[in-house]
Amino acid sequence: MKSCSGKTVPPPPLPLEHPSAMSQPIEHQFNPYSDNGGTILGIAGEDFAVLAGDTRHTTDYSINSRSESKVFDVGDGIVISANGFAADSTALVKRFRNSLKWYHFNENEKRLSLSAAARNIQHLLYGKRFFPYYVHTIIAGLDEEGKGAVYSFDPVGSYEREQCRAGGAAASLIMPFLDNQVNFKNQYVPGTGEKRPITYLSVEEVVKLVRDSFTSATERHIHVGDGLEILIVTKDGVRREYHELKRD
Amino acid sequence: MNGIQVDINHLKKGEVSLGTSIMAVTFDGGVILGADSRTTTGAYIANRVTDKLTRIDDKIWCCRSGSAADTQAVADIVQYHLELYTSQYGTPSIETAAAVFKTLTYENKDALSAGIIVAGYDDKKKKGEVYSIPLGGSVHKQKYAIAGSGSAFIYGYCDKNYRENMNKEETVEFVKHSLSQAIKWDGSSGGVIRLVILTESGVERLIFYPDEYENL
Amino acid sequence: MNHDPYSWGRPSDETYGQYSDAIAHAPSFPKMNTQQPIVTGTSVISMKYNNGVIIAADHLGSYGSLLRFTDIERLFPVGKNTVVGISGDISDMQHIEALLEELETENNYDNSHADDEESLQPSYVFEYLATVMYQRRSKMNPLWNALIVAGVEDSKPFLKYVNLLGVTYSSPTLATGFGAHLAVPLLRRVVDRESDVEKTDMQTATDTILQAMKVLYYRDARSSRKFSMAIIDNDQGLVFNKELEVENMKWNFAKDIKGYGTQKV
Amino acid sequence: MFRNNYDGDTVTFSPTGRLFQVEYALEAIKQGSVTVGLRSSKYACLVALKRNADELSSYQKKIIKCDDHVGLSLAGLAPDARVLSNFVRQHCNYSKLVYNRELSMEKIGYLLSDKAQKNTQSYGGRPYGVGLLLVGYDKSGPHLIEFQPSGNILELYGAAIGARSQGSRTYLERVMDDFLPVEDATELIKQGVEALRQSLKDETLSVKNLSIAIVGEDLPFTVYDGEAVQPYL
Amino acid sequence: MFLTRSEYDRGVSTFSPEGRLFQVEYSLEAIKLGSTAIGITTSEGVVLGVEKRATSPLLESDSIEKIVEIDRHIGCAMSGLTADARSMIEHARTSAITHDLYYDENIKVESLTQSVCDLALRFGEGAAGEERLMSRPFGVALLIAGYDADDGYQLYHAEPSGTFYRYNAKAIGSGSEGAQSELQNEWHSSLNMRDAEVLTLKILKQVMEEKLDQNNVQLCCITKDGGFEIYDNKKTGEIIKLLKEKEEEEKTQQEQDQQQGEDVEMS
Amino acid sequence: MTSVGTGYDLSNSVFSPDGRNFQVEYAAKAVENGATSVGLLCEDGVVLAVEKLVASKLLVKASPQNKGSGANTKIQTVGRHIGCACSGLVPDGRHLVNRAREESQQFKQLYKRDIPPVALADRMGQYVQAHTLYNSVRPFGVAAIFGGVDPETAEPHLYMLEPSGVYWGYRGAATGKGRQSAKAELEKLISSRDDNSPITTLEAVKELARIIYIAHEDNKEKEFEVEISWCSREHTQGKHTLVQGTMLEEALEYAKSKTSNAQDDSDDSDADSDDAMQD
Repeated sequence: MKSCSGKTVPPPPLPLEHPSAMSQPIEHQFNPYSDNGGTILGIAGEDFAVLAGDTRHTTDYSINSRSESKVFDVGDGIVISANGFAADSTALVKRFRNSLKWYHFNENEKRLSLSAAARNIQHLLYGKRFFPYYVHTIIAGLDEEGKGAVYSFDPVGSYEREQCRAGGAAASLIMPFLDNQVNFKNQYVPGTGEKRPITYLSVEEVVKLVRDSFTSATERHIHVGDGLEILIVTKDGVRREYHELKRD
Repeated sequence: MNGIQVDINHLKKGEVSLGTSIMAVTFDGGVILGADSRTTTGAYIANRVTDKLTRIDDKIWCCRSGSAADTQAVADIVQYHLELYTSQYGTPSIETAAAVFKTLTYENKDALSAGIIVAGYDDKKKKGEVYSIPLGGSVHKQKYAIAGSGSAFIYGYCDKNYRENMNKEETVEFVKHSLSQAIKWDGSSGGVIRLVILTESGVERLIFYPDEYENL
Repeated sequence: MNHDPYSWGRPSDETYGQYSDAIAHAPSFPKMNTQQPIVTGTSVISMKYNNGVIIAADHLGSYGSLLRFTDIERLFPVGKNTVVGISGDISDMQHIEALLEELETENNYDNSHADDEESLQPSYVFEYLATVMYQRRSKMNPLWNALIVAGVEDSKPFLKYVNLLGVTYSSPTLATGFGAHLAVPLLRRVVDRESDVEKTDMQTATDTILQAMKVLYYRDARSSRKFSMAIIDNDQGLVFNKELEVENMKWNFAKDIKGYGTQKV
Repeated sequence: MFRNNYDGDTVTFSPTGRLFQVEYALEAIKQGSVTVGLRSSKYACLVALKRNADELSSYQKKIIKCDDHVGLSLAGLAPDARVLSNFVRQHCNYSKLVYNRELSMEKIGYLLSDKAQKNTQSYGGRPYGVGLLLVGYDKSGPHLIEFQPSGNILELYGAAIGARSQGSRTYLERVMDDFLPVEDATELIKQGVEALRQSLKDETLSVKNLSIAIVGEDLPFTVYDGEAVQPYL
Repeated sequence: MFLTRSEYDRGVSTFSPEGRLFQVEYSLEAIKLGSTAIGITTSEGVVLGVEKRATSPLLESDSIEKIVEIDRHIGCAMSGLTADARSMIEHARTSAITHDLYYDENIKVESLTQSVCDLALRFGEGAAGEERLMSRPFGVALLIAGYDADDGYQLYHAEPSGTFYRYNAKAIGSGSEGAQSELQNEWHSSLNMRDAEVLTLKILKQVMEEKLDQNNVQLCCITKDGGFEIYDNKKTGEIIKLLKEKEEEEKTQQEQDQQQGEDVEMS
Repeated sequence: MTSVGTGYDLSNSVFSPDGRNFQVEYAAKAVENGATSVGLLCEDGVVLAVEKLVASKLLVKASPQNKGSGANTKIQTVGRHIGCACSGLVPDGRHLVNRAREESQQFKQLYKRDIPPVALADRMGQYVQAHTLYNSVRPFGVAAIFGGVDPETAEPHLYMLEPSGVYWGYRGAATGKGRQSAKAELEKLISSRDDNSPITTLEAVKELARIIYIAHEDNKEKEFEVEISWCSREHTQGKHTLVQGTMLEEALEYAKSKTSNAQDDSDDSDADSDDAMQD
């Protein structure tokens, strides 16, 4: 959850009181959450956007599945992924798909714009503010001008349009790399001390960055690996790429 | 689902508990229910001649373990349901009686502490049936069932000595021996051994006093 | 859009759910739901092969460390080509069993194609169970189980998992509980990728499952020797064997083990 | 003066066991413009005549999509059809969400029937004043169902409801054996349009007033309006 | 005829033998008692105009509000029992801002109209199966005009029965019959805004009992960039002036024609 | 009906001065105008059959492609083991069966056994009777024949429930337009047998087909179909199942041969608007 200072902190545990009449307090804790690992990454280009995720699904030290997709093409040129607690992720994506379906019914088959999708997802998330979906959500697509766009959300719906964003288990590993490689942070024009000017990357470059991010994250994070699924949105539609990752 | 701990003692302060040895055994021609007679509040024996064998229908009885209050309340409600059932549709099957017990204990598992054995003689099928309903509210049809705190000590004895198609006398002996061992090793079980025998011919009660069973 | 003026200007029910006034009527004690399992069943294991799926589970109902019930069936056929394997709390398992029975009965209602085109499929059964499991966890009143739904749909093997949290996933090999740690590595030695499924025939798969059940019996302290195994084969349909036992165990080497280190006698 | 006492509400039987309010509701269908439905072994299709209020106004929507595999056309009170189509949408949606399953046409028919029946047995409400033709493609193939405000539902090969629809029905009966085996979607639509023509009076079909929908195995429910219907005129 | 009607016209949920719901049909009559309202679409925007019938010289004519803003891109004119319109408009506004809240975009004009019509239906079961809300239909009709990116400039007529039609030009209220046939003659797709404004006033003038001036009519327009805008008296006055000039022109033209001795058919 | 038109027949739940509840009687009229349903209690189960009037040529009919039934099914199932055939207002019949299904489910949830037909009859009787007590509802315009094999006792049962809420057990039951001739035939059939040669479900399937054909004779001008279902201890394992395929064909052949003198195949496809609710 984002706090005003921008730090990410987990939601408070739900307090469960015990009747004092009990001879001793009994642990009545059912923890409705778990962490199912995996990591996701979205990058916006000039006229395209990609959203990628690994296909490993874990609980603690077990690999539940090596081939569980978590990035989805929901139609209207929108791709979505919610990473974290897998049951919430599934539920959120399901609800969003549903919302999209009724939008089409009610708005006479109108295409849902990415910005409208983002606002809609905010409300899906914030609607469960006090029992949050424990997920980091990213959507990607093209904006109304045809420019690539990525929106990312915290578990309770705070959202922002960004050039790139990593989420999930290895987010902290990948994000600094992206800062440097996409937004050219700490890059200077050789010899001058001037900041390297920001330019758009091509699809090929972006896909390369994504693959590098995931192979590296796979090396350093046990909850990342097995397979990499990249969805690429352009004006022609959504394309899927799949690459193997290490399975160790 | 990590370590499984069963908490059978989540009783409220001062609550009366049937820390118990109960069992029910089918045999050729019927079923026998048996129980000790001790009721405790902590270490204090609140009642030393309790009757833990409760009539639900003419030939459907149950053995109660867990909280005395809970099990009495549940038994009363089941009795009510089965009376209603009988008046509308005739004699209920033992399975139906067990199902009503299950509904109550399963739906209220957090509020109740009740481990129950339902046993009866089915006049239509001409045989006895036993259903065990442990704490969580699951139902298990068994040839014989043991339950309560004392049962832990006689799993081996019963497994070794139970035979299918025993006659009534053999079964009485089996129950008597089993419960005497349970009472011997379980501090929460004691008093007399009560038996209820359900057969074609009806209901028969037996009672054995410590002097009789202790020196078997 | 809600047309009741009373609700205008309020957060919409569709998005935020109905306003709950429960807090105003809250009792002084919180309601407590299932917070622990009582009688439990251990692992269910399963794998795909080139023409179907195999699923197995033993017959034990443990009561803590007491191996209390020894004849519990934990594999439930639904329709003609689905088997649901259930581990975890047995009372909740019986509840799910009743739900599945209702599901089947209702599928027959108003359905003239109930026996063929509109028969229950594994994916329907799975989605339903996943919905129930997630709804219950979201009410903080979970069904304390992990389930595997195995079957054949459109001639292809179907295998999916859901647990008390509503977490779902699919893989060519699946196991719940202890099996996830002990059996899955063994199963993955035969089928690791989806592409391995094609190369694995029913015999190989059966042998692998039997082997895994044996290891589980060796190593899971809450397991029993007797178990059931169901094969859902695209051609043969459901083959359900409820009378299996772990066989050909190796204990002989025990005689060579003396002491725990340097001891020789 | 003849005064019928038994037709004021839906909870009163006439001495002959009839429910007049329900029968009057059936009349409302005849106030609506005609719509035709038919199905072959591969496809099911709807054809409808749209009405406008006057020259400068648009034409009233006659065909409503309910899910990828099902849609309907209406004759009678359009707002009632909105209620019912939303009802179908919700149930299709529920089935998809909870069972990952497309709701079968048979179940859709029965759900509508049960909903309509409620309105005919309790005081204060009224029967729906709309007839529907539902087409869909489910696991057991294409289907066409006629729904009536009484709650009766019929599965048919061909149907027509609305003003002067008898002409279309007679036509469909006559050519039933021709369109049943039709394998081509376009061909089926053409038959539908021809059937619709049999019920026209002063109107001529145009891109403005003709509405078409088709559904089949690899063809999700699709509505054709405006220029898209040109080939069938 | 009247007798047979009267038996089936008491409840909103009673069908007549012909399958009609008279109460609903009567509600449509209520609109014919209302003041005239006109809407005209052009390729540049939509114009709405209403007659403000001041029933008393003591009435502050500015306070008569028969054209209202629903959202920046949608406005509406009403006729009939205008009191009923208040809740419809509040509903419409709520729909519009709710959509904006949930989707960060302007609501489509058609969706807004549908939403208003769904409310109008609530003398019976709601569109999503909700309980009935009112015991009679509304007695007011709306002309809803607006712009959205998908369908451009649009004009809808929403009836108490819960049905709506899209129009190029539409008149409602007491003068609607004459006005509508006039619109049918005059409307064409290449009208510009000025033409539409003048045409609106011209028709209003024809159907109004009072003499038309800037106090007893009101105009508004919706354009893509300017959004909803109500014309002030000055602007209306200018258009009235324009109308007068145009009429003069036509008059002289006619006179000339007559002088030329040709047969001119009056429309 | 002497008091017709005196006003006492205008509302449900009102007695006329001569103690009649007219609305219930009128509801029964709807049943009498409905298509015929019959049921027969057999030694090893029950068999139900209904007459289905074919209002239009365009209706999807029983054909080999849809397994001899398929579309427009009339007989319904409650639980797995009880069948229900209704005469009268078809949608009312669905309402009734929906309620029966709820009762069946509820019974099973509590008692863990399939609801015995007698219990269902009792509960449905109460529900239908309640619809004669209030003026805010109308009585059911259907009579329902339902039966099945009680799984616990393995005994077959057959009941008929009428719009008033009254129900009795029957050895053979008939309702709807052709009930008179159907009853006569059922009586003949039953009295021709004794305890030594009880009628079996296999025979009953054929006999009921014949009875429907006979019952239809008063209504000859309309085209019709026969739908038959059965619950048999051995043949269907107690489950309620529609009779389909060759078995149905044989039954229909038998029926036709026994009534051949009166068989005509003229189609009359015009729907009768007065019967719109009836079938």
